Amino acid sequence: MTSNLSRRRFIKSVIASSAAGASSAAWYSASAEDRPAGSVERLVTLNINGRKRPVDVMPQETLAHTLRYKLGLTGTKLGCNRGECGACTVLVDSVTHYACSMLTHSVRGRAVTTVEGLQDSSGALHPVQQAFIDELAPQCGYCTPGQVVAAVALLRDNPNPTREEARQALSGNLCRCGAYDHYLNGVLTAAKRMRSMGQIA
Amino acid sequence: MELVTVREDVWGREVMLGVSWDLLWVVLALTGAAIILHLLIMAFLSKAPRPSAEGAQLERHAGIDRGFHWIMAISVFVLLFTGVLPIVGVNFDWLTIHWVAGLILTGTVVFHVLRAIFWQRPKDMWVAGRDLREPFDESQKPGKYSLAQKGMHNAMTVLVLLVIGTGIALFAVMDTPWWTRSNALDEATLGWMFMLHGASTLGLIGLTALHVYFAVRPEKRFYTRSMISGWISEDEHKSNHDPGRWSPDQST
Amino acid sequence: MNRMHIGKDFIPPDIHGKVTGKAKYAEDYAVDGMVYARLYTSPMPHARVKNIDAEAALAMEGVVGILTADDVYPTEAPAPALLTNEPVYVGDPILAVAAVDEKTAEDALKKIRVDLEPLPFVVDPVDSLRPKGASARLEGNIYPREMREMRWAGSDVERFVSGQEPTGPAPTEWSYGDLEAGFDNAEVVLEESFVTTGYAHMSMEPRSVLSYWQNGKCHVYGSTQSQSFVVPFLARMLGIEQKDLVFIAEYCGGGFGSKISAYPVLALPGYFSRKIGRPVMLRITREEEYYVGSARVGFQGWIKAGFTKTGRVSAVDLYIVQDLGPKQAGGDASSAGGAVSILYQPDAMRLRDVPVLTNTTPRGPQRGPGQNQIAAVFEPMMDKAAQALGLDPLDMRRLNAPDSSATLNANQGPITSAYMEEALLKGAELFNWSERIKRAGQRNGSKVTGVGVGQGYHSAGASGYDGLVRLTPDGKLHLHSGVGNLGTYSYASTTRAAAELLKVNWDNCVLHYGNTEEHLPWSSYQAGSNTTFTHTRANHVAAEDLLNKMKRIAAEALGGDPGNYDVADERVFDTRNAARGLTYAEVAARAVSLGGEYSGESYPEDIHEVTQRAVQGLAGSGLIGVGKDKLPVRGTVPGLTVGFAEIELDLETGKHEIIDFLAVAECGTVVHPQGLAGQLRGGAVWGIGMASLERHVYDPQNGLPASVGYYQTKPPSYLDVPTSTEWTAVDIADPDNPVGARGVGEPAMGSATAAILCALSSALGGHLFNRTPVTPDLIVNHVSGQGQSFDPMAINSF
Amino acid sequence: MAAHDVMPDIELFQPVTVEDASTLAERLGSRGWILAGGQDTYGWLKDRAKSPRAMVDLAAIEGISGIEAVDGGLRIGAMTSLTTITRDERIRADFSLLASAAGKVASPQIRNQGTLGGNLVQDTRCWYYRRGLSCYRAGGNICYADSPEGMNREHAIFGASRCVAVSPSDTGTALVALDATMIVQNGDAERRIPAREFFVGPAVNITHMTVLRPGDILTAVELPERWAGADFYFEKVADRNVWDFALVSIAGAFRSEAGTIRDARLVCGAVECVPRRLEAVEAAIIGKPRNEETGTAVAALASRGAAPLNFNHFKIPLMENLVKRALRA
Repeated sequence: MTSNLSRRRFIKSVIASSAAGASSAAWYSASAEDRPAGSVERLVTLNINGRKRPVDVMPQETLAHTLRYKLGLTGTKLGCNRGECGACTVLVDSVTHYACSMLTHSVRGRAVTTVEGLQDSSGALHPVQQAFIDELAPQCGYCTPGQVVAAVALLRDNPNPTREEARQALSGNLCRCGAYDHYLNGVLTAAKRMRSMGQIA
Repeated sequence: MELVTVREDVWGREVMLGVSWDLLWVVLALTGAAIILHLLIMAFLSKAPRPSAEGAQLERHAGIDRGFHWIMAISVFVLLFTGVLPIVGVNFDWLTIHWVAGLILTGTVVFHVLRAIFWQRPKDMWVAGRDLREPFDESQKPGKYSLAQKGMHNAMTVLVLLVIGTGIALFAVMDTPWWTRSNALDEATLGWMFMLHGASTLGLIGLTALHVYFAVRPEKRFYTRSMISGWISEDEHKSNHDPGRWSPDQST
Repeated sequence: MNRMHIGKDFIPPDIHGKVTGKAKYAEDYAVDGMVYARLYTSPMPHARVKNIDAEAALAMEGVVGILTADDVYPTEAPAPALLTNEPVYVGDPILAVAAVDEKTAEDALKKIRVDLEPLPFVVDPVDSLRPKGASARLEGNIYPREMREMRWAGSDVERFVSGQEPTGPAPTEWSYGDLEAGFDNAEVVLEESFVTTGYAHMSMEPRSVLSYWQNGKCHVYGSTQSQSFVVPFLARMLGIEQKDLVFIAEYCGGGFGSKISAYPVLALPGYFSRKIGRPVMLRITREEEYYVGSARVGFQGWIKAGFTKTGRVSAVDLYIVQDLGPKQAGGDASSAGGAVSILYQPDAMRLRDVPVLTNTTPRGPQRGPGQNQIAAVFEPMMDKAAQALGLDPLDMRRLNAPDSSATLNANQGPITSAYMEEALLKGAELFNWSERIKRAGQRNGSKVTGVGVGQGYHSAGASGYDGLVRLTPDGKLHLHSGVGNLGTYSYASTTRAAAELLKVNWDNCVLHYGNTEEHLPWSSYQAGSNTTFTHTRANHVAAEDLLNKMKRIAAEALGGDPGNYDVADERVFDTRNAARGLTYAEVAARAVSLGGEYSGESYPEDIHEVTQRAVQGLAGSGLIGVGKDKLPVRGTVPGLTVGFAEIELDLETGKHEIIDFLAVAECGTVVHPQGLAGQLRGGAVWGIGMASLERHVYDPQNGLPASVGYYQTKPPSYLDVPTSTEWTAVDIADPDNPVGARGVGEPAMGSATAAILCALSSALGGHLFNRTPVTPDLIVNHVSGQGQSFDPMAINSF
Repeated sequence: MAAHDVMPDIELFQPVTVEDASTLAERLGSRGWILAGGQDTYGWLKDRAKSPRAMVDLAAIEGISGIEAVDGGLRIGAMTSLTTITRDERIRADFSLLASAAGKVASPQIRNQGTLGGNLVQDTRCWYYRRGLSCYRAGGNICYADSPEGMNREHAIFGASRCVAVSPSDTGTALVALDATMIVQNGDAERRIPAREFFVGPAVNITHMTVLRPGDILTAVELPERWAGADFYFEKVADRNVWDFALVSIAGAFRSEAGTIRDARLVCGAVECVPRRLEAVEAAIIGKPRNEETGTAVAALASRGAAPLNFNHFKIPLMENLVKRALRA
């Protein structure tokens, strides 16, 4: 599109919006029929844990909000809602992100994996989850989903991490109980098991 | 449109932040309108023959006063520009220039006040009853200063003293070579200081514009000359002043 | 002894939900018609609410109602209020508003006008003690168990802030022995002034709460360390009978002392829900968790300690000004005194304590409240004394180490048992102390090696609580645990004492916990490291009751004397003829038909009303074993730990790296190795936080907190702790616990704090900062020879 | 007052061309907010400390992320994630200084989401300002940090003018040392701004940390060949090793010949509102070997003219030490 065209459409939308009053939603409906360049639709279909999930998403909505309160995926925890703890860590296209600090509208067309999406079809635990149980990694457990997701991401990138590499990879996940050692033990145990499983397969 | 801007203080209470700078445009518009109006009126009025600048030169302003006037004029302009340009979005390192110019202005004003009180005749600027007749009575001629000049001077005096006073108070919240900033002024007082500082600034902008306008008007230009070279001609004196109230000496 | 469960790892039933995300914490619940509450918190450190204008907010679409102090139970200063008309710190909740969604609720808050009149405030206890100092509350500025006004003379304040022996009056004091004689016998006498900043708990799960009313019962989904212990207090807060409270706290995302019992906001949705007739969810934000989530009590103090030629601690004179925040708190000082009295066994000791209120975050117990602050102060002094006496820091500690004959506190009371020297020796060997200590002070470029050992103590056990177990006709052993699930897994591990006695396979055990409707017995609070000792006892007692009942049932059914019967392989059998016996399933079935005490129709009177209700709820469902723990206990139950640390301190950046850390537990028999390891390592992480990271900063000019989020409070991350932390345990049984166990959760932190501070000190040639946290700027200032920027005794500035 | 936490009503635009983004931003003026990775955005909005009406998300725009070679140097799209920068082979090979700096930002997840542009234009971390107080930087007429008892441990020791906030950007420090050029587009017009002029202090503009104005979009950063493959040093000293901002950071670039320094850049972060170039030190080390002696000799020049506040005079020895280390390494 040429920027002139879009600019003209934009001017219209501003008129529409100011006419539509303060509420953002109102601005939306008002500008819906002739929206400015790049303004977003609210009804979107997300790819969550391999499933298509249609959902009505406000423009300002964070992914954590959508997951927890609209899709009922409460495994993604809100520890700080400021990107300072990692309890809301999810995978977006296999990369770790703080779901509290990204907009749901920015994951349209991308694959989102939450802790609920890690068990296989039979419901068997992911090796990381099993290893965390065997190492008694969680204490209070509130940071655990984030730790699990971060560990899974690491092992996809690097199936044979050193303890130091694991420590760096998980460093965006706070654990107030201080179970760091146990999580790292879990990561290394899981890595070993996954490698041996890989060899068998 | 608000006259002052308000914000929340450290505890979330509403306090005055200062004058609303939207008023800047109002002031500029009003001043402009006044000047245009005056231009039109003068254009329609029949022009009186202009007095000649020839002949004996009578002293109107002593050198020292002219010096004072121009130093003050420069510092006021510097202060206005350094103070207002950042507000309208022209960003530069303005604060030091601003307060240094402020100190110069303060110094000159203090000097002028002392000189006016002890070595000059303050009542030259006093608006007496009969001065008020000037606009309506052709025959009523002023002494050294016309009613308009007195008005301009006295209004300037009030505003300059106000802007200087608040400016000096605001030194408290600034780092200078002599002291570091303190929070001596609570946020409400600070708001008042900034409001008065800003309001007097707006007034000065208007008055200065008018002052400059009149200074360049053809029939008043000889006053401007007198502020540069000090003298007016006998003819100019005769046609604009009442010799009974003001009879200057020959300038040397 | 060959045991089935004690000393062995197991898979706690709640852990699966934790790794899969299925675990439901309070805020993960949602019910029909639920509305969302948000808090309006005080912008001022101390103020009086003159007027609240909520008209505009209530008129908004989607706003359901507001709750103010007038709607909730009244409180008397300094008890923590639910909502208040006299906010006493920035962030103190004044009112709550409920709406159909959180955004609307927050929009509504913006429209509420709260007219506040500022009142005098103070953020540093010493400033409150000054002749013209402000009081944190209208009722006074100190709280020696009651609110009072107290000021010092100007000269007292000056002496105190200059670090000299305090002359200001102290409202509380205890002592034992001849202090003067103690100092006279001393070869070395040290005097130090110190500051330990009290910082926020900041548990990972903010204390969100959901409440609704159904059939006259109030349902509360909350986050608490304890389960049964909360019930009476929460019921009282809500003004209802205990039987009308359904309390669900299946998971608790961390507490560390800040969620021991019922805290005010736990009752807020209950009140709000009753007022507006809708279920109310109160999601607490991270910043709000900082405000209402409690913090450690801060210490400003002075200490004088005498050491004999041989290195014995002969006398300790301890003076502590406590920063209590604005509300009820303050056991820390006497706990600190207690810790000194047991860890170093001084011949004479005195504790003076000035508990001062400040307009900062409310304080409460935090992992080793008192004991851990003083560990950070006294342990580095031990090294300083050792240096003066030419002794090895470890030997210095061995000389003073408490054994089972140790005494503590003013009354010099006895303890159950202690093996601190064994702990020191075991750790020293594993850590290779004698070699490492030689490296202390070694320079490598800009880095210096530091080596330190630290000790920790906390009383770790109580008694007199109830146990409840049940055998059902399907042969399952049901273990009812009133213990809260705070992340230590003690709710489960302590029930294994019952499974152990009854010789039941873990697979045949069913755990009930985390919900009053699971029929849970009365329990101690899950704090003070006491659960392991206390509830292995209670479970043992209940199991014994069940065992005896089984024998009686068997004897009745099969003849003979109950004394002839024993149990094995989930069978009760005649020891004279093993073939004659009943399976547990059969016994349970018989119990049901027998009724009476067997199936819980009747029960002992001395069990707590909470347990009585639980038994009533279970009556007729199987063979009930229930009882109150009346086993003997000869004294205080000590939980002891030692920490060993080697660090590398960079003198140019002030940063240090912990090369190795070893934690040693002296907590009797190890009940749950993995769980113990978790506590020791977690304690080490907390110790690192206290020693060098966690901050608590207030601006004295306006009472605003600078550290309200994680990136400001700075809890340790993966990269701030050692890559791996070692641990071991002495594992000598305590005589007063049926399985030989004592608790240990809290001291594990104090010993780590101490070890790291001692290591820092050793790296700096024995320099003591006498302050926590020791942040890089302190070290850089010290090394560069320029003074520190803060006033020596200032608190809440780090 | 409330501890706000949920995203308030705000419009979202996800344009696909820089021109559209620029037009939108210009139209919106102060009501608009340019959204890159958002890691400095959502806190402001959730706290309601800043209340723009609309976000212009740059994520969907093609051509402003990714790394390409340009005459001896590199051109890095402003929307390139910090993780990409830390891992890119070309950057690691020729401009490892930037890779190191980017690798020290916040936490892995934030580096995955956060962008170079966002890290450069992020706002300061002065806690008073972040609290939403109407201080100078927020358009008021007071500074709470630089007050008799202000808690200003993290604040400036140089270049304070009423406001004493410091630059929080780790990559900004590195880019000034690399003489990078910021490419800024406004509508169809493009401006090339030297990194050093990109950042502005309070004396010149007390409410903005960069020269960007409504309608400006930072589209790319160019690293000139000049420093490609030079000797680099980066160090960030912070309380915590994750999720923390520098107490002081240093970025050094050195060209040596026959054992002596021919050309050098030394830039300190977190000591001033802008990345502070240590020109006196740079000048003093030309022609000297890069070693301990040189470092010790020139360190004091680094802090000349420093004006510490109540709680931050530790920054003086700290930055001197970092200069020594940069020259020692």
